[in-house]
Amino acid sequence: MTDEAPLLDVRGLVKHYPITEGFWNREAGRVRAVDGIDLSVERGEIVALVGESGCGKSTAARATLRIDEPTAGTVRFDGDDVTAYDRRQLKRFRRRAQLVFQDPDSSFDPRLSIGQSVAEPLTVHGMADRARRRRLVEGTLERVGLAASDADRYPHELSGGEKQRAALARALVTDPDLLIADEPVSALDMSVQADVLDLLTRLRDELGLGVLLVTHDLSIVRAFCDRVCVMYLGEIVESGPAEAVFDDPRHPYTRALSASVPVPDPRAPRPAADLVGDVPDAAAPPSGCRFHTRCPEVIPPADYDLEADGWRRLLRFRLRLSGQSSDVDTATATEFTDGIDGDGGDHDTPSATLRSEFDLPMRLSDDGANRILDEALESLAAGEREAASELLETEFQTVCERESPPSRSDAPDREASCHRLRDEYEAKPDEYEVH
Amino acid sequence: MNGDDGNDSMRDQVSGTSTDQASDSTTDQASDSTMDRVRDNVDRNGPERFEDVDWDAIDAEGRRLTKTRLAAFVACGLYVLTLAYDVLVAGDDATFEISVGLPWSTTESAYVWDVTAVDWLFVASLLVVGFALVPVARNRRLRAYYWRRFRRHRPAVISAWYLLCIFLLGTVGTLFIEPPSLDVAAAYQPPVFLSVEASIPTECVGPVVDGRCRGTWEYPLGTTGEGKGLAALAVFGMRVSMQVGLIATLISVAIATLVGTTAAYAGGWIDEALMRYVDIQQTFPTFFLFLFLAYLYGGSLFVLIVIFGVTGWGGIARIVRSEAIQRRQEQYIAAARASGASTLSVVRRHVVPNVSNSIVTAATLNVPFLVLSEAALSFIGLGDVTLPSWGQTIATGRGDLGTAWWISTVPGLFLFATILAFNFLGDALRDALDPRQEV
Amino acid sequence: MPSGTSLDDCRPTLRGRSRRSFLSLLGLGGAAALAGCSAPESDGTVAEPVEYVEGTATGTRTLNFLSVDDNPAVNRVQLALDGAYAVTPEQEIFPLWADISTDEGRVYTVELRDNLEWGAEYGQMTAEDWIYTITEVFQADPNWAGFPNTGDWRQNGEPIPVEKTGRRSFEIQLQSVDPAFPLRPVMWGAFCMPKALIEQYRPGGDQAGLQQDEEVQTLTYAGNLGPYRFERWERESEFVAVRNDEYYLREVDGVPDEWRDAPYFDSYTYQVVPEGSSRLSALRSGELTATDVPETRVEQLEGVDGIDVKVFPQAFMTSLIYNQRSNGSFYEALREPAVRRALAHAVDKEHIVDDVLRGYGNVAHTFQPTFSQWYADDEVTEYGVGDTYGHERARELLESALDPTPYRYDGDRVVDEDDEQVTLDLVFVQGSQAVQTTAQLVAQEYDAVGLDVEITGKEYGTLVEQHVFNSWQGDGDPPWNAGPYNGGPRDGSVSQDPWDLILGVTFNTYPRTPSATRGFTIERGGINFYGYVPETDFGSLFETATGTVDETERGETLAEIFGALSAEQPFNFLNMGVKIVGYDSAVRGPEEVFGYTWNRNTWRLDSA
Amino acid sequence: MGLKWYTARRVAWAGVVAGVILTVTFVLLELAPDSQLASVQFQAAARGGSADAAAEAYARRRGLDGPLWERYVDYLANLATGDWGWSDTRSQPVGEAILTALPYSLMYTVPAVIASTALGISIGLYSAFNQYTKTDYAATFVAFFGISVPNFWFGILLLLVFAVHLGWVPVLFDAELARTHTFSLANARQLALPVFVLGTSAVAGTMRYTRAEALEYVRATFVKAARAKGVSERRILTRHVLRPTLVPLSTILVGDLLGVVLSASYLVEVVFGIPGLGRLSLEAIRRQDTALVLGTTLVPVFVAVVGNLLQDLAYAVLDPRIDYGDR
Repeated sequence: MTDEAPLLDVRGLVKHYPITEGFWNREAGRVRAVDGIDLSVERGEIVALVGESGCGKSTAARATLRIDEPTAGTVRFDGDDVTAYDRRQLKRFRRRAQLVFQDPDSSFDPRLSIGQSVAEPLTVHGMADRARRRRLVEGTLERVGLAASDADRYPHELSGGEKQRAALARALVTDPDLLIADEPVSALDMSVQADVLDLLTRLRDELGLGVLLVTHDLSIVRAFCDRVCVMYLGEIVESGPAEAVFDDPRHPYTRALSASVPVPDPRAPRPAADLVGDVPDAAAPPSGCRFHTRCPEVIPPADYDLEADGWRRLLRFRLRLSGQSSDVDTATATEFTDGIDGDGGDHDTPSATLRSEFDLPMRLSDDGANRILDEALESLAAGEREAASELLETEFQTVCERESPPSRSDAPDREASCHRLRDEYEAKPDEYEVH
Repeated sequence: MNGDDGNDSMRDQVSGTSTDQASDSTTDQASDSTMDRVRDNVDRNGPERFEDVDWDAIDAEGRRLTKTRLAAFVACGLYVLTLAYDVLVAGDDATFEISVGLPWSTTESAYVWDVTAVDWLFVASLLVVGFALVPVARNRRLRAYYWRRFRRHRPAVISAWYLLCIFLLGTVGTLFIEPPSLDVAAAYQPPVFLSVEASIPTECVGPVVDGRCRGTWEYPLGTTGEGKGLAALAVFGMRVSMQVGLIATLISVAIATLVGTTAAYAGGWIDEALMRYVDIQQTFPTFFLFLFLAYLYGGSLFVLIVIFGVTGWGGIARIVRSEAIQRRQEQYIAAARASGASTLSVVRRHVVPNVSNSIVTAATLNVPFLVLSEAALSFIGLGDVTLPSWGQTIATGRGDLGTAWWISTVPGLFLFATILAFNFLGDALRDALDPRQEV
Repeated sequence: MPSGTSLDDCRPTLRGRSRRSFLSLLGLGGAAALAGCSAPESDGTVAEPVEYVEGTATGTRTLNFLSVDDNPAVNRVQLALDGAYAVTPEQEIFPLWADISTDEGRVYTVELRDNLEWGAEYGQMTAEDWIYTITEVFQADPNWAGFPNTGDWRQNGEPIPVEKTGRRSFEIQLQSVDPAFPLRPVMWGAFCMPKALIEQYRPGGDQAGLQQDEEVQTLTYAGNLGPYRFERWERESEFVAVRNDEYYLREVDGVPDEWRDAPYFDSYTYQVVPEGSSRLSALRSGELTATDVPETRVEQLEGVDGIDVKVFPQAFMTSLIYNQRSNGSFYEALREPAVRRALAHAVDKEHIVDDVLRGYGNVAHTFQPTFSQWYADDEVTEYGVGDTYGHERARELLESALDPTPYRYDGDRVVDEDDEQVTLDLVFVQGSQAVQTTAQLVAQEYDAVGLDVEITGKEYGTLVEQHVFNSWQGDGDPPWNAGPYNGGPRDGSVSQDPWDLILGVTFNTYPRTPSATRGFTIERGGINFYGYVPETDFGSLFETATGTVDETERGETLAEIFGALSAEQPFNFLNMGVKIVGYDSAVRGPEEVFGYTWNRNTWRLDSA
Repeated sequence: MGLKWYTARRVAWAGVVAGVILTVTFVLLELAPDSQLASVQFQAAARGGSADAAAEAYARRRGLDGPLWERYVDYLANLATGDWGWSDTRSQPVGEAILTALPYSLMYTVPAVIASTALGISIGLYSAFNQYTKTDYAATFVAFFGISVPNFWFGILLLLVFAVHLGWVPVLFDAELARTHTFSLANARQLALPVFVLGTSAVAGTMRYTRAEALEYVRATFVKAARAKGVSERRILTRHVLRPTLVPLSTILVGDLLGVVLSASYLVEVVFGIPGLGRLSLEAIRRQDTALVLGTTLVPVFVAVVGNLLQDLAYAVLDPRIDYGDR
């Protein structure tokens, strides 16, 4: 790390999309796709932005380049504030910061030859000399591993890998300092992926490019990236050097993600802590820590002594009941009543029936908690869903839901935001050692 | 430079094989060797590498004209100048004449061309079409690709040749052919090789054999009830048909493209407003509107063309809009924008060319509709009766079908063939240009 | 159901060609039409209805003659209502409902027959009905019923007094002597409505109510007043009237025999066929009994079996009208009679009649057809025929005639002060092929004398609005104003758009009441849209002609007028039109004379 | 968004469209020069009367004697109460005029649409299955014949041949017969030519869409799979190609076809003398009968609205996702 300003420095970047209704486009809500993220990219560095699909990482990439205007926040490029650029400055910025897209099949205009497409940025930036453009394009194509003659070919005549190389060529041809690659290889075969990423690394070395690699694939992050930012639902939950983050993840989400990375050894036991459900709707993100609805390590209420697994199931039920859960789709009123009407089999109380129906433990480790759950289940059985929901909500509260976790940095370059990192909530190892 | 030689030979080889199975033939299995080549190229001190480009110099240089653009500017400039001359200098003259020098003709070097408002529009249309075709014309491989696909439709190929003939005869031919003139004494002459009862023509120009008047080469296709030669009328009708069809369609296409892409790109209330307007325009029965406006403003060719052009774009605009919205999602649009291209240039370079297959098809099918509409209006008696259009000739000769059948039938056949040809052409273009129909 | 062979026996008397009844045989409910047919009577006569079907291009808009008196309406109403009296081709009064008489030519007495009965219980037609219709409708102020010809019943703005002189007689008291009054389309052919019927709407001026009245729309009040009874009226399709068995003329003495048994058709139908070629086809196939034929189509019908083409002289004149108002591009010249005469030499009238009209028309030289009793051969100067036609001669005459004007000859071309060739705008009325061809022919002829002509076709209404209407453009109020067609002196009142020549606006020449042409010929005439200022004092000549009962004096004065007109050439008189009708050749009755429809009720089918 | 709400919105929008079109028409009519008025005035002046008085009487009779705005509001107010006005050129209420004309139009358009649809779909499918063969071109030619030949010329020619020379059908359309014996052989005979002319001109549209849609399915993988499984060609045609093709086709049937039929009917009705809607509106425009023009303008607007709704319903009914598997 040097003392000079980083190549790209993003602070508090926010991108909200309004949801509009009716003819007059009244704003009915906002999708908080990116909700205040910080990240930076140095020259000659590959930084990964990882997260599940739908977490806002592509939006973050596009907002960074002002392809979509960010709602708030600053983006500094080479020390200049990009968000304050006027048209002319922005255009010059476009030349120096390029974007590579995910889908090689649709990233080329089918009616233009590869050469024309690659030359387009040159034309856009005012290079009027046709022959010169041609020379540059051919040179660039060769440097990304294509033949100069490929300039005359059409996208449909190229394979996916070739197209992605051509896409790189298009991004490189204006000699940018920053490259943002949005899932550049996820549509390619494994073997081709490596080639393309190798090429990217090589070019980074050679040209001193700063690269922001947006991906959901942790395996490539580890192999090719210097630093990593983990994103969840519009926020960055952890960041740090790639090696460090994966060797010692601080955030439960990162842990869950890295656990899902396929291990080359097929005999290795597959971790069971797969993330449950989908990413919640960004239009109504969960309160407090946004991950709490899916977190395997969600902090139990202090008043009860709940065993980790039982608590997670209880919380999931509670969220379903109040319609907040991410797998809420099926949690309709009818389902709840169906659970009661349904033939309970060997369970003789409504509570027991419901417990088996909703994957609740037959008995919670804390008696007080158990009683409250019974009470709630009974009112649910009586059809008073609201009351049941309210009861559970007041009784079983967790800090993860109440408070947004502060960002903690315990090593230089490493940051994570999780309540578990606060001393008072530090987890006992058995709490998240799931079966 | 040795690299260039290698590239040339490779280009031949690639273009030889890269037709249908290109995507299969070039796979990534050769990645090792390509990586080596990368290293070579990177190490090699090539001619100019992208990192050597002095962008500040290019920025400082400002915008320069490309050759095509320069040509377009020159053409437009010339057009505007001549138009200005016509309006300002020769404006008082009812007939404005241009002398067209003919290099190959030594005796009589000046031809008179009476340039009407419609002619001006026509020239403008041809210019626009010409420049729209530049990208295709310049691109040999793309051209060949489309031609290969188009060629499979045999009748369409014949249609295209036929239409080309009609077009040339109608535009260039009419400059050298005398306009059909009135000669009531020579009315109702039958076409050559045919004969008709001698009582039908006013006076038989050809020989009368067995009480039947024979057609002559003087009027190869016969004459009308006014004694106008049908051959000349047919040729002049070509011009009118081409003018109505092409100009009006071009106006429609231009407006439709503008409105369609604007609606697709602007979205929101602009989209809503434009499309609702199209709704209204589409619901207003077109033919009815023509009737109306023709009544109001008279049925002159110019008015007719403008009415057709300005009211007939709704359907095409809808197609353009829906296609443009689809294209908007494509990543090459995002890529172009990310590389700094303005919305206008993205629309011009990527959106419009990529919806052009729909536009071209719709336009090709719009032409026959317009040509027929012109004929229909003539039939109802709303056209310009002095116009030598096929529709007018058919309409005025319809009462003679029982005796002098050729008057309506000759232009009728031309009309029929032309519309048929446009229909075949439109369908073939749809097949050829539609990327979904890869075979 | 009859077999195929018996169908032949059933063929209608209309020479077996009427497919209408043949069709009804095939209809599921065609049994009624079949009744008299499936069992032919033993004596061999077939009781097939005799139908007269006339093909027309447009239907009528109404049957309310109080508001509309155009041809389609009058033709249909006339089937059920005879009208006051008819005028024979010999210009004699033929009394129908009434006779008209006068002593000295100022007061006219109308005497109604005694057996005229309204239908729908309105009782007998009396003078009361007439007086009421005349004073409360024709002369009403305001014109509540929308009567189109209010001028007919007024003189100098004052209503013409009418007075009841008996139960069935009344007097019309003109301000001055007018020997031609019975021939004017005032009482001639006039219809009447029952007083009780009009009274329902008169007080409130309820024009809409009158228009929508069921009895007016179905002519139920017609009673025995016409040869036919209203049967049905399918708008824009057909109007059918059937024989009226109570027709009043049957019981009247002193009427020619053929009128007493009239009519000879069981039904009279107006069939609307908008497409001209379909009308001719239907005539050929026998589905129509009669229809108009354009000049250019006569040949194809001549020689067709079963069709007779008849040509009737008409008084409508086609002329080439010169714009002498100041918005023409050649008006200074066209104001010179010598120029107009020279131009008349340039157009071959015979060529137009022979080749454009295919011989169906007559060359015109003045504002009167040659068949008119007021046409005097020796007074009329002829141009554009024989020796008086020729481009050389026209050019010579034009060259000298142009002397006092800003125009002159430059070589072959007529040029203006700027040495630019003169281009004349010829505007013609679209719709008739003959007019269009004539326009092109005129352009060719003018071209031969060095005048460039540009021709434009326009719809009649558009042409009138843009070129015929003129209004005062000068400063202040116009010195005088003679209506929308003549907004004032020709230097100040001009039309909206400039023009030089108009073709296709035809003028009625009124051969029976020729003084009606006054409005065309004097400077302040109501129709003088072309800005003609005569050299002859036509105004006082017309006064003399109308004011005298002396036939000789009238004749001489009118001859002088028409002679002077032919010499002055206010416009180039081209030709008198004719009406050409194609008939089923079985039709007997129509004579090829002017006013031939007067005895339509006595026409018959030969075989009937 | 429920279907009801959707329908309501569509109908409301149609109301707006109708309003705009009526207003535009009203103004256009006002601007157009009036031939009748010109001729009435001319006649009056020629007879020595007052042209102005004639114009006044004319305006009064036609109900044109108020300010434009007043007449417009009156018209709309009457329309709101279901009164479409009085057609002055037919001496008939406008509603009655339309109801009289409508059956005549339906008499030939309905058979023509049915026939052309059936023929168009058949030719389209045939052509799609035999793309780029001689028979494909022949079939296409047949389909394009009708659209390429000028309707009116074709009509007149057919009349000459079949009515005048051969005498198989009558030249004139007998409205009385059509009204009283609609379903008779005689009526069928007099309608044969109009149906033929109109039908042939509408075939091309259907055929073109069918062909384009079918071509997509002909090459679709599920068709190839079905063929590989040995499904008979006939079954492939009906189940795998025709059925999905019908979905988008239903949209053009109501839209484009109605457009073709509406505009073609002007000419067909003029040539064959059928007193239907086309001639009604043509005559209305010609004679500048304001109320009738407005009334007849509302008809296609209504047709378009209903057509669009039907089209949506057709989509719902024929939705391919419901079922087109090979059962």
